[in-house]
Amino acid sequence: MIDVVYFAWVRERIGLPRERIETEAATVADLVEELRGREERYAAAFADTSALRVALDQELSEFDADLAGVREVAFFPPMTGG
Amino acid sequence: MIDVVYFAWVRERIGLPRERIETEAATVADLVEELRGREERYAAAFADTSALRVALDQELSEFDADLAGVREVAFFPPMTGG
Amino acid sequence: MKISVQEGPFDAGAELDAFSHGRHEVGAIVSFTGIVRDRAGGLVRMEIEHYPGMTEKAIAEIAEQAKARWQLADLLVIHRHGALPLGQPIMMVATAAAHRRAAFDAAEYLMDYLKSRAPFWKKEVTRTGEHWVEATPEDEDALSRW
Amino acid sequence: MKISVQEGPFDAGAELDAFSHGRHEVGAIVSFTGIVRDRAGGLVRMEIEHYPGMTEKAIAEIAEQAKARWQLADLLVIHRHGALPLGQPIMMVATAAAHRRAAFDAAEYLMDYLKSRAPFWKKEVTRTGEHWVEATPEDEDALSRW
Repeated sequence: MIDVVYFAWVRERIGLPRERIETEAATVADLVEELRGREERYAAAFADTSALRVALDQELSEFDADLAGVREVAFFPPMTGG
Repeated sequence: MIDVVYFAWVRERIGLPRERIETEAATVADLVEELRGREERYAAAFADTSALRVALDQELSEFDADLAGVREVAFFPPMTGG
Repeated sequence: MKISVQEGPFDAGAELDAFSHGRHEVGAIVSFTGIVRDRAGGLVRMEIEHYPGMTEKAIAEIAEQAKARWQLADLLVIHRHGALPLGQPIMMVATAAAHRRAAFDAAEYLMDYLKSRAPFWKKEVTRTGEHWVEATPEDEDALSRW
Repeated sequence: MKISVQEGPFDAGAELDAFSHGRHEVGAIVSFTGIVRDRAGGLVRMEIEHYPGMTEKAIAEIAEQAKARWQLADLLVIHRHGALPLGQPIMMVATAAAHRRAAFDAAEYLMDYLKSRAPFWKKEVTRTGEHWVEATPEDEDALSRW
């Protein structure tokens, strides 16, 4: 079980801010592949991962990173603070 | 007749902030030469003009500048504002 | 070191005064205030979303790096989230250092990193619609200075 | 554009608030405050001499150049003279621009030029004596950036 959270237009496209997912995915990329296969709104949100950023347990990470031991995965567009 | 004003340690060495001088000096350098010849305190203040700056009618200038038409000459060390 | 991620407004002048008060060891204080601006025309408000938990951690990390690198006597970061009307302060940083160059550089560093590495997202709501502000290549390029 | 050469104190926070108030056209405001610092130890006060008349003209010229070069919406320069105790603000600049880079660069430019081209001289009065602060080669080198 892993918590997956979404922000900004990723959240809007998928239609929810957070969900708990039962997954066997080994890496972030595997998880993205799995989510893409679920429904059209996921496919739309994850169409181009180069436009996305990922954080694992609230630390910026990469799409090829391992999910072992991770409790929270976050997907969002590049930040625009400041 | 020309007004000559002094600031910071130039003022302190010469011992006065401002004086009116009757001079035939054509350039700032000529004026400095004339002042140096007056008294020891002027010689001390103008010993090294590379350590000094000059302004003519309140605009930064150079020691080889012409004094024609100038009403006020100011001598001071490099600025240290800010 | 004060770091605040908050929904409510703040008073930049009062923050600057509190930050500067009683400093005998520093010669230079720099502040930056970011304000909601009408970039395209017709802006009604700005909405700022963030990632509670990660935001505070990311800012603390950026702040610690700036503090160590420029030997800052102190620094301040305030960043708002939620709905902000035109002309309102979005965020503020302040730095205190012995010399002006360190204070300026550290403040610019904080801004560059907050912009691209702290999890905030801005949405502009205009009279004709709404859209997410996009990060620009310049935002990312700014980091290469450091 | 506010330029003030004054003997009395000023409140940097109140100045920043007044400067920032009601701005809808700018996204970025940068301020710098210079504070009397005890560099060597034993400082009693700082005395700042200036050249009345030339000071105002020199600052106005520097300010106009910064305003034009970075298309500033506004700027502020306050510089004190006379005797200033430890910890007191000596001077302040503020800049308002559409983007943060312009606001930062213009503020640094103002500081670099005020330091070496506006006719102010600082004397440090310490418990053991007094001496004029000397300009450093770095002060002059700073101008070559622009």
